[in-house]
Amino acid sequence: MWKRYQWPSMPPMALPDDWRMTETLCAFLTQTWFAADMPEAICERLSAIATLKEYPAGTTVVSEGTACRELGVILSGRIALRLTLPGVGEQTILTIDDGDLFGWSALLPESIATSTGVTLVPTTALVFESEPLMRLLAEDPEVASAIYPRVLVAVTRRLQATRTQLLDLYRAGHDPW
Amino acid sequence: MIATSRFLPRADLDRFFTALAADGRRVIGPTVVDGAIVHDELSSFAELPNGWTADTAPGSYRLRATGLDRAFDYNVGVTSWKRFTHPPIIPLTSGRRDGGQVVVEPVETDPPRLAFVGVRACEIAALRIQDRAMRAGPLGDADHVARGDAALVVAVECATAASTCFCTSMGTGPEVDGGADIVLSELDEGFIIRTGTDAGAVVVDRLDLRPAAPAESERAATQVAAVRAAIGDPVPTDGLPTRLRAALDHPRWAEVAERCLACANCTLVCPTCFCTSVAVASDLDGIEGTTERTWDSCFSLGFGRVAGDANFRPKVRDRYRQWLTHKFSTWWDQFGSSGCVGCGRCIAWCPVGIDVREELKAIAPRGAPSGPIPWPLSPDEGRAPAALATVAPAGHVTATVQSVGFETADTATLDLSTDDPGILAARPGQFVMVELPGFAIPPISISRIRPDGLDLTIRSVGPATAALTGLTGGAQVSLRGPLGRGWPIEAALGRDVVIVAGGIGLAPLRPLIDAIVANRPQFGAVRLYLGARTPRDRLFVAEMNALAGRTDLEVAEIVDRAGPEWYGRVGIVTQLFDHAPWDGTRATAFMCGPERMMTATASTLEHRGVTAGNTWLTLERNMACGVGTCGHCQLGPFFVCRDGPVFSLAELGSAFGREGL
Amino acid sequence: MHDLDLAGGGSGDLAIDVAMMTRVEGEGSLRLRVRDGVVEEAHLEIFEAPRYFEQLVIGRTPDEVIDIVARICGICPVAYQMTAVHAFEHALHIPIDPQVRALRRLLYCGEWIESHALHIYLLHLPDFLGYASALELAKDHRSAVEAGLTLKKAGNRLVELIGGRAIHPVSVRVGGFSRTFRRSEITAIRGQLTEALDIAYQTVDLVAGLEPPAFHRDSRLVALRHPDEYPMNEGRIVSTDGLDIAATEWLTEFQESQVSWSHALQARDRAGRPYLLGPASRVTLAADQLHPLAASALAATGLADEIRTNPYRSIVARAIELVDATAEAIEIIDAYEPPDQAATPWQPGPGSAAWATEAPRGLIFHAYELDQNGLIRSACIVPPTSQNQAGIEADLASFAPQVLDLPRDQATHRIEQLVRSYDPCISCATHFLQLSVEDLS
Amino acid sequence: MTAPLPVEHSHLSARAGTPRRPRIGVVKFASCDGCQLTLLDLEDELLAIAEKVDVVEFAEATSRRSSGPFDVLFVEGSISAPEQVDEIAQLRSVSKVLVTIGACATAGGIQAIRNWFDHEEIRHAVYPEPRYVESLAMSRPVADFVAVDAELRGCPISPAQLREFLVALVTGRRPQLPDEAVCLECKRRGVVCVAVAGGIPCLGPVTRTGCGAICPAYGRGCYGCFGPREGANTSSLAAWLSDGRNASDVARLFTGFTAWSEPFRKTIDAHGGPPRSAAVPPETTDA
Repeated sequence: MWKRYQWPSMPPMALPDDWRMTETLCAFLTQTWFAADMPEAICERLSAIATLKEYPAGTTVVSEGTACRELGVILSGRIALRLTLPGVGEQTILTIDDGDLFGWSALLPESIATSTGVTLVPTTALVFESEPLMRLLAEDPEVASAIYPRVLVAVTRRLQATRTQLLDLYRAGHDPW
Repeated sequence: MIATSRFLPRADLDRFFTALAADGRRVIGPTVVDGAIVHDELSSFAELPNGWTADTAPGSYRLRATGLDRAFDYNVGVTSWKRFTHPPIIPLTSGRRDGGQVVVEPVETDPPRLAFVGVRACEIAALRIQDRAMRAGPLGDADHVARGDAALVVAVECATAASTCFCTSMGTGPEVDGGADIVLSELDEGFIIRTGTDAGAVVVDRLDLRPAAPAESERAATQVAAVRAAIGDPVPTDGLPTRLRAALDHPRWAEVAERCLACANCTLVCPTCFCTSVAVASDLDGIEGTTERTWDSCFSLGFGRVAGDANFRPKVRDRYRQWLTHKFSTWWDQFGSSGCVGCGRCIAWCPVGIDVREELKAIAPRGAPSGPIPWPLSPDEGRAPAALATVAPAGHVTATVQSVGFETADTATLDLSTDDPGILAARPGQFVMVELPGFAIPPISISRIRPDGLDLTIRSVGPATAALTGLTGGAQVSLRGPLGRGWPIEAALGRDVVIVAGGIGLAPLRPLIDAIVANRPQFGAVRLYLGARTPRDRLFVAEMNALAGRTDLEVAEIVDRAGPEWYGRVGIVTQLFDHAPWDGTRATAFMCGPERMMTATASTLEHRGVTAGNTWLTLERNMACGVGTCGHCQLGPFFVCRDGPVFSLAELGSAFGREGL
Repeated sequence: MHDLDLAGGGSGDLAIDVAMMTRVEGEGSLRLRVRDGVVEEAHLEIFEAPRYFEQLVIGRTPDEVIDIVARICGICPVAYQMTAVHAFEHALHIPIDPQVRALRRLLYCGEWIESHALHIYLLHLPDFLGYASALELAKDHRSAVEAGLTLKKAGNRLVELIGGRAIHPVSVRVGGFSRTFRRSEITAIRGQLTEALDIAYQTVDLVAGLEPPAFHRDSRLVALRHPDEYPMNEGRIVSTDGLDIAATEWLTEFQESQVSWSHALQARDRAGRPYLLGPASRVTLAADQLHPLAASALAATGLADEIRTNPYRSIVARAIELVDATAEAIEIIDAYEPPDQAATPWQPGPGSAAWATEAPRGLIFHAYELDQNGLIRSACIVPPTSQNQAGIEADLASFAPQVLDLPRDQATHRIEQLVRSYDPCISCATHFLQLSVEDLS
Repeated sequence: MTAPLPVEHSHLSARAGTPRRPRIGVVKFASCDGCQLTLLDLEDELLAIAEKVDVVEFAEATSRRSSGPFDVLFVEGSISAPEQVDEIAQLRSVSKVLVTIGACATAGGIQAIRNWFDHEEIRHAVYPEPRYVESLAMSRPVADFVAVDAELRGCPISPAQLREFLVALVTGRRPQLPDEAVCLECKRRGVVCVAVAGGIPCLGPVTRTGCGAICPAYGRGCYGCFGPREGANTSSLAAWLSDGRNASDVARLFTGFTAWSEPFRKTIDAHGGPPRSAAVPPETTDA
């Protein structure tokens, strides 16, 4: 299960023939930490409005400052979230892997992406259109109460990553010797 | 044993001095200098403070003529006896660095044969307490021990009580029972003299004195009993250590910090405070280099300073709390007794009259809560088996640099060769003090242990580390060590292993990784999580990639920030395993990195089910002596250099990550 | 920044501008203008920033003043402390223990030794031997410079012993000292001084053998004179032309004034005449009071008259005083017995204080008014250099014609050397001085 | 025990590393020359030091002159005249490491007492024709005008600290210049505390160490010539001293050679300002 870390490329997941069926998508989803302990029913209701997408390495899945219409859960692969910093140029501030969320801006009213997401390796993700997802979340409190905490985890990670970069933990300073 | 009491007529006191001299001793005793009673070398009875006493109060000390012809009607001298057993400044080493060749030699101490005359009950306790502290640790403080052993203690029972005395509360006096070679009780017409040891008897027998009359002994007893009554029991000592632990966040700490000058006088007059610093000096050519041990104090800002401009006790509140809790609480953990003997010097000699008795009453009064205890009562509890160094650390060993390899722009690995068995007995997680004569002496973690030497991976952040990383093959350095408690590898046998490293923190973990890889079958799943600032700042890249290539362990790395050229992970190190599927309850974790990174890692590991007792980390502190005698690296009850630098979270308890401790 | 610049000029003309005098204490510049052999301008400007000491001491206690006025000069702080403390003790009628008086003379000896050794070896000797500094001199004559440093060190150790530190000592208090000194403490330095005495002798030989430029002038020399000791802490103000007044009466004979184009107050006698202070003046006016060893050393040089008339010989007078101060210091140490108390108790109160002592570079005068609380109401501090100023410039004017035929750099060197021979302590100049031809008229 | 020097250590170690001797300059502003004299007072080391470094500017000691560049420039004196403002800026621009030496350069010096008073009044009091005197209304530390890399405190600086600084400079290590209280040196020396045992007001607890605790050793209170130490708790000391002493006497204690340093200045202001005479400022001092 646990992938030994070898970059830059990881094997794309092999898809079975029936991969379009809701229960199959649900099965994929529950393999990730995102839905690991998610009730079957909720998982199915989510999968019903989801579509499976495959991105070759180097695909821009979200674009900073543009409207973000899709929320994605990575099934396999890796996406770099990047900002263009004045003077520094393009910096990767966070990478996300299996089970991580991208495009959570899609759940916000203005839906403007706060960073650019680029796949570093061939990546497979379960993607939700924002309208049906918002509708489902509005109608189905069970799904909502299952989704939002997981979205918060994704947001928290972003904050933590930004914070550690601000603290610049490993920097060298004067020593007393 | 206390032999029969004899009587020494006042007129014969000079004979007593002569007898001490005949024993080959210089007499150190009380005398009046610059308006105070100080301890100095005496040549005759006449130099004693005959007819003088001192009135003490918070922030005040005044000599007063008593009109009586008595020599010891005062309580304690200005300077404690530590001036003679633990001198303010002593030479430690002299070194030479000529070309690449380095030799460092300790300065041998030849302790003077002294007789301390006029030692009070509280001061006997102080001598014992400081002696215990200076004998502790892998090496102890040889100079201190030698000086203490060479001294003859002539005690005097107090006949008066100063307003600042509280020996009764600390259980150290006023009666003298044991710990003295000779005990005097002063009466108007002379002295009741008892011997406590054979060394004392040798001197007293020379005097050929008549036994003391029962009435005389009786008067002496009454005299000291009156002193006990006069002092009373001013400090609530029962249960004080645990009450203080519960009061670490008491608002009074901030209040007293408003008044406290952090001038260090209390610690310098304290008869048990032993903290010192190492001062480095060198000649203009940078060839001759010497080090000295000088009195220092936890009240100075510099005392808590460590790498990265960090300071463990930036606020006066932190420093006062460190002093008080150490004296009355953590001293018990370290040395099995209180660090205070109730002599009252810190009260009288505080320039703004802060009274430790009042602070104790305000911070930890009787009946105040005594729990929860923020750290284990004894550092021995929960200590990993066989975690302590088995071979005594080597003194100054000259090692030769075989090669220097730069890991990053500012970090280099020195490949040192030595055949010193002590050094080669190093265990993963231990460190060595690395000296280039003339430069400050940094503690450096061992980053590889080889049959013929050590690797030291050093980051150049200051002159000393810059000089070390600037060395080339053939150059020499002087090593002291191996020091500290290493990684308790045995504790992980048969278990999964999780290793989390941040930046330079990978260096002390590398020998652990070596050991585990060498004994791979004896461990369960082994996982390495490596964090670095940027891709360029990763250490031992080739080695780690090789490990990543192995099928029997898992390696994941992540960096804080990266450009588009980096295809690896970016984020914080915990991200590598916060959703990993492994079961923490079967794992033993080892981590090292910046304190913030370790606190984050600790909580993630906890969530993954790794218990505090199975989570091991190594702490950075300002380690100056390396053997637990200088006091710099204290953290709660621990000396990081001696009890650590490796600790389990269980051992550290709430001391871990607490600000200002 | 302050590089030497030489303006052009024909024969009989000379224009010298030294933007910054070197090897003097403090900052000053030199300006000389000669046209057709006539000196138009001989002008030594001191551009040390003013520090207003006479105002800084207002409202302070006498003991505070002793600490403050020391900071007027880092080279001769003892001179300021001694002048002030005696002024206050005189005004408040405070008797001084003879041993305290002896200790103070010992302290002053230390400063003389340190200051004279500094000037002879580090500042002035390079002039005579043609080096830019003692550091360069040391490359060729290391032992000589080391000897000078040993001598200087002895003086510093003496000031340290009694004052706590070599610069701005701390122990001088009204009534005595801040502490007593055990005899053993004082005698501990004797060996160092006997070594210094030998060097002092050699110094006399060394500097007496130096070839000075020929220069003869008959200036008015002023110094203190004491009936039974070489002038230091007390005496009457006397001069080569018969002046003889109490030290407290300085203001009746001399005065400070300011001219419209000047930054400065300068001192002259009330007739407007310049005068000169310092070793040459003291040796001339108190030769009979020199320590026998110094007196014989002086006699051996046979230069007593030249010292009076040729400023380039002042270095010899300075060396003679090195012998005197060192020999006296040893005698004081041998005779020392600790006083009963460190200082005579005293009560603050109103009064008028005035006193003069002999700083290494010459007579220094202080006057203070004490208010009803015993605090300073007003102060007048006249350092030696501001008194020497007019005299130095007069010497410049009369010496200038002699250098007209020299190459300009040599001429400049000679002129600078002349100024240095007075060991001007410009930092002392709480007052600026500036001179121009008009001012002389 | 040792304060990290505000100098990037690389500057110093670079000095040691470079084959050529570091170019040293010594300049002064408003001061008494005592601190630069301290360099000449290192009698035992002076010639050896001169071989290790290249003294290119030191007007008091040599006629060789230079206007830079300097590897290390020692600056004595406070900035107290108009032209000095430009001069220090110019010097900074040609100096790699600028080190202020002494109370004048680091704190404004004793002459900074004038900062509390009316400049014109003081000029008139000393000079009959003050309009010809060039000075600023305030005497201020060098750090108020340019960046300072390191400072040696004291009035005057300590020869031992100067020696330590120079040795560290040429050997490329960090100078050990403790920022702790004078009390530590005092107690190490075994001096009986003049404040506690003698009731003598002493600034030792709030003053930076380095002098060797000279004043207490000579039976008097520390007068703070090394200036405030790290975290000097002057308000607590002043409160303790005020007990049985009126405010102006407390201000008097702090109005010394580092009076203008912030902690001391605030204490002086909190206690009624510097001492003045009961009488109005005197008339001019010329006869």
